[in-house]
Amino acid sequence: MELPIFYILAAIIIVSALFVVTLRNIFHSALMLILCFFGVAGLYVTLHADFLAAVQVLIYVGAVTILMIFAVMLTQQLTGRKIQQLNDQPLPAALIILSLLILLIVSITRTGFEIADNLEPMPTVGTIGKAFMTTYVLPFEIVSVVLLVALIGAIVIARRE
Amino acid sequence: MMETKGLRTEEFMVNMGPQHPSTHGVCKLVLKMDGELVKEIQPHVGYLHRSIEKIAENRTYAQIVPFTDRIDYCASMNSNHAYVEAVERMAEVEVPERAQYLRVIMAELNRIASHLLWLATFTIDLGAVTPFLYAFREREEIMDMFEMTCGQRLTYNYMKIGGVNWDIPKEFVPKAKQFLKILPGKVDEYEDLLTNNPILLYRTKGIGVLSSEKAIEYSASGPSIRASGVRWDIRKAEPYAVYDKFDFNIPVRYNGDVWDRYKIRLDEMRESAKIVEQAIDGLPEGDIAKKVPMTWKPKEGEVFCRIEAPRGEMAYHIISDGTNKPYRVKIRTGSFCNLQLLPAIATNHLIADLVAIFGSLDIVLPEVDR
Amino acid sequence: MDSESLLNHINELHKDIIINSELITDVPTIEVKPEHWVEVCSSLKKDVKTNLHSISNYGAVDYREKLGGFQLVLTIFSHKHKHRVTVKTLVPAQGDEEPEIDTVTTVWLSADWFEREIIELFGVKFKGHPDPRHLMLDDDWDEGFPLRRGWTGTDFIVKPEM
Amino acid sequence: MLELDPIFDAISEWLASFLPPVVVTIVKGFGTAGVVLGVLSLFVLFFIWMERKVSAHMQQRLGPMRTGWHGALQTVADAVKLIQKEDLVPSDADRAVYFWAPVVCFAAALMAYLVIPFGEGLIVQDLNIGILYVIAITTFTVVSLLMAGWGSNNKWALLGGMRSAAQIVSYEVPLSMSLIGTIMIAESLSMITIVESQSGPFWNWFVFRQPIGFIVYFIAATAEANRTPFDIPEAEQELVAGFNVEYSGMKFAMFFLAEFINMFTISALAVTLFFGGWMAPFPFLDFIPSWIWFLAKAFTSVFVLMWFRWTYPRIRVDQLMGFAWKFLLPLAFLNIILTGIGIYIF
Repeated sequence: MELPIFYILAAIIIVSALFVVTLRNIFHSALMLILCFFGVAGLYVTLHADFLAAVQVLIYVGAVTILMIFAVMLTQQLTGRKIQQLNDQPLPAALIILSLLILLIVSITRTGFEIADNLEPMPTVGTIGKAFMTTYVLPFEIVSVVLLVALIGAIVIARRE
Repeated sequence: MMETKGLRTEEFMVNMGPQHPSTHGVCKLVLKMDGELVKEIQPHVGYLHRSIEKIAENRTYAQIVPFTDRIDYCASMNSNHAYVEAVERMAEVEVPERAQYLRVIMAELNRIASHLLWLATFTIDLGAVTPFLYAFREREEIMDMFEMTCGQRLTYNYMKIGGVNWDIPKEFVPKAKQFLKILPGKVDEYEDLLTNNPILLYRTKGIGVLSSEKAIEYSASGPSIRASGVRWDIRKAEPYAVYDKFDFNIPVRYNGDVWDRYKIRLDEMRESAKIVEQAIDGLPEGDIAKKVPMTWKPKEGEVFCRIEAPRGEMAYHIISDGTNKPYRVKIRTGSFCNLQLLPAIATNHLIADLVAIFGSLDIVLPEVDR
Repeated sequence: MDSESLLNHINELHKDIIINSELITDVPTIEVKPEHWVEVCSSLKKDVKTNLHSISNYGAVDYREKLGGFQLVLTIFSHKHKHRVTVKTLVPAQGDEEPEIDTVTTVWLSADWFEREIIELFGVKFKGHPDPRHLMLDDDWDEGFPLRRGWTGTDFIVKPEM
Repeated sequence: MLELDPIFDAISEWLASFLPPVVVTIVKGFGTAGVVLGVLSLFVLFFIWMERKVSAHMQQRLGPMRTGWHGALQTVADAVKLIQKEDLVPSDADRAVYFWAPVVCFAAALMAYLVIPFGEGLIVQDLNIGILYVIAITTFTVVSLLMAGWGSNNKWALLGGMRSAAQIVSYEVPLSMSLIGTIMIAESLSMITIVESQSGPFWNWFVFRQPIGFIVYFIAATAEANRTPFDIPEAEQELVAGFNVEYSGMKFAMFFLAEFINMFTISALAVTLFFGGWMAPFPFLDFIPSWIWFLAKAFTSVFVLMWFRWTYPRIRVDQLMGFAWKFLLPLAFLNIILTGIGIYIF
């Protein structure tokens, strides 16, 4: 049962990701990005990472992409204009992508994935919460501060006058 | 500083109207918007222009009265009154006292009805639907009284040169008294619902401020100027009909914002009710009209006569060349000037405020276009 | 100040300019030449005793046959003194001519729409008007000036072709 | 007794007796979805009629009276009309986006019902992240409104779409924060666990332990569902009809349906999280089936929402934002702190 679902989700993710980069209307691209994120959330569900799936939808769909759409709608240069996909430096870009691809393939093939059989799905919320408040409390707080700084910075830049 | 010019939000033009729920008739406001902020307003009127001034040049004096009904359909009695008053003043026709009293009763009832209609549409503009029907409930009573008297509910053709067309039926006085008894309570009810409602206060206090200097400069009139601290009511300043016989106050407020314009109309309803009450109590017996021949010709001359209509000063400038048709009729209406000042007080407000301000000015488009 | 003394005061103020002055239904009415139009208006607004700062009515009358022009009738009033004055001027015009006169929008802001209405309905132009577009009529209206005497209207009814 | 849970169990057992398990799963999935959809459609039909009647009686008139008993069939007649109506697409619309917007809106509204318990055991799937799931899935509503605003290629629609997106994204924050107090007391995100931790007489309901949380939740949820006084995305006096100005026929009906389903969703959530879900107020009233208790509470809450709508004027868009960020959010944080202190003490 899980395998066909995985293939369906993978197909959704790959196709929508392709559309994100190939569609010429940036609003459509943003919508496809939402679909892509939703597919990723589906993958999390099949991996029993329910909390992560919900947060994926909440943060990426509910906040990040909405903000991107907002920016698209409000910005003068982007509305109604067709976006050009090719710029004048395709060769360096291709090289960088190729090296990244090789790196990924190598690291994936060299990692020995352990497959746990018949693991009962466990609620992950409590575990994550405890980890945040005990083992990873310092990184957690630092990230919070960084985000706060980013927020204030955005407001300062966006304010006119 | 960072170069933020490239990230500026886009200003765009929006046509608010001609068919838009909040333009109260057919008016187009061309808005230049920056997001929700209105940067520029250009009113476009004329969609209801019927050229009543031109039509009047081809009708006899008596035939013009029904057209005046259609100038301000929310206050037809007052439009009638302004016209017949002007013609009578020009031709020096003596009107029987009973007719004068009846005119005042009808005009003031119509003022209450008009303010009720305004209250209804204004609350809808603010998104509250229920007070709309509450106000209509009371307006219905007035409409019934008018129907009882002249058989019409909107365009009455009640007044004629030299008097009024019909006497009131005998059921009128008890019904009117009953109505006047309940009206203050009903106005209190609207105040309970709205006046101190925090959302209404948020939406109206300090919004669309019309300073008294600006109001005078733009020739505003009616409740709009009285809300800006100018005590100006033609009923008191230049009494016509029999208004000098009644005891009433002119409510004045001093901030000139939407809330003041709202409050002043509620106060005016109470004052108008007082006038009607006094007029009914003092209603003299006698003729209701002076006989004026059908092919009546006033002598050559001109007149400029103005009255206080619910939406401000309504004036007729009539020139007679001695024939039975007027040479020229110029109609001045309150909405015409009040709409003109909308851009001055509503720019740099949010679009929601624009709707509230437009509503608070109480503009009736046929009155602007004529 | 009653109407009569007000009229006398205005007459005194503009002794040489006023052509004609009378009381019409108790309103002081003066007539001036078109070249003194704006001058008289602005002095009536500024003078402390008259202080006429609001427009009550502003219209035109087609007197081409009788007097040879369009008469502008401007009724102004004062909230302070509670009195009003009518000022008239005759803009000479014959036939289909579109005469021109200085605008009073420089004196009263609210004259704007009144003048726009006169422009489109009578064909009297105002020199220096800030926004002389059509107010009531279509922007591309070219069928004459409806409020002129003798304007018969256009044939709006399109008859079906037989 | 009239509990419905055993009926569904019996049906699935009967299915399992002759079908392979994979097919049973699929059939059960579609079957439940169909049942939920049907029940919700019935509710919406009732709500629309109820809204008309409530508004009419608040405004001292009768409302629909002719079609059926007291106009009960009026909504059915309207639905038939909407289905028959021509489906207009504006000539310059972004067709794909225009088409998918109502679908996404409706789907998002429906998906929340995966975790809402209609009664004891009457839940489609008890996820252990129940509340988080509802909050996450309803964000798709924002996407759909933005799509509608953009796809219509109408300035009023675009303004409405942007307003609604800004509003819903802002109110999502106090909404989520207001629920944390409840979660802290119940120590679970699962709907069933939350309801069960409120068992007993009615003073065990969370509304008495979380009054601030409930108030913040209810206000924020009203804003999330675009109801007056927070209905600025479709403020007909300002934006004509906002994002759905160009929609007609079935597409409009889907937006309309979604709006009423969302109204029921927030009511159902309020009942589940703060009013003891399917629990009876006193244990001796347990003989009345749990789903009747749930529906009674939820319908009361829907009535309160309607009462709001027909009483208040509309708030202005910037005041709305200020209210969310400057008033509701600090209040929600205060609630979290107070709850923490409370848990520490008791």
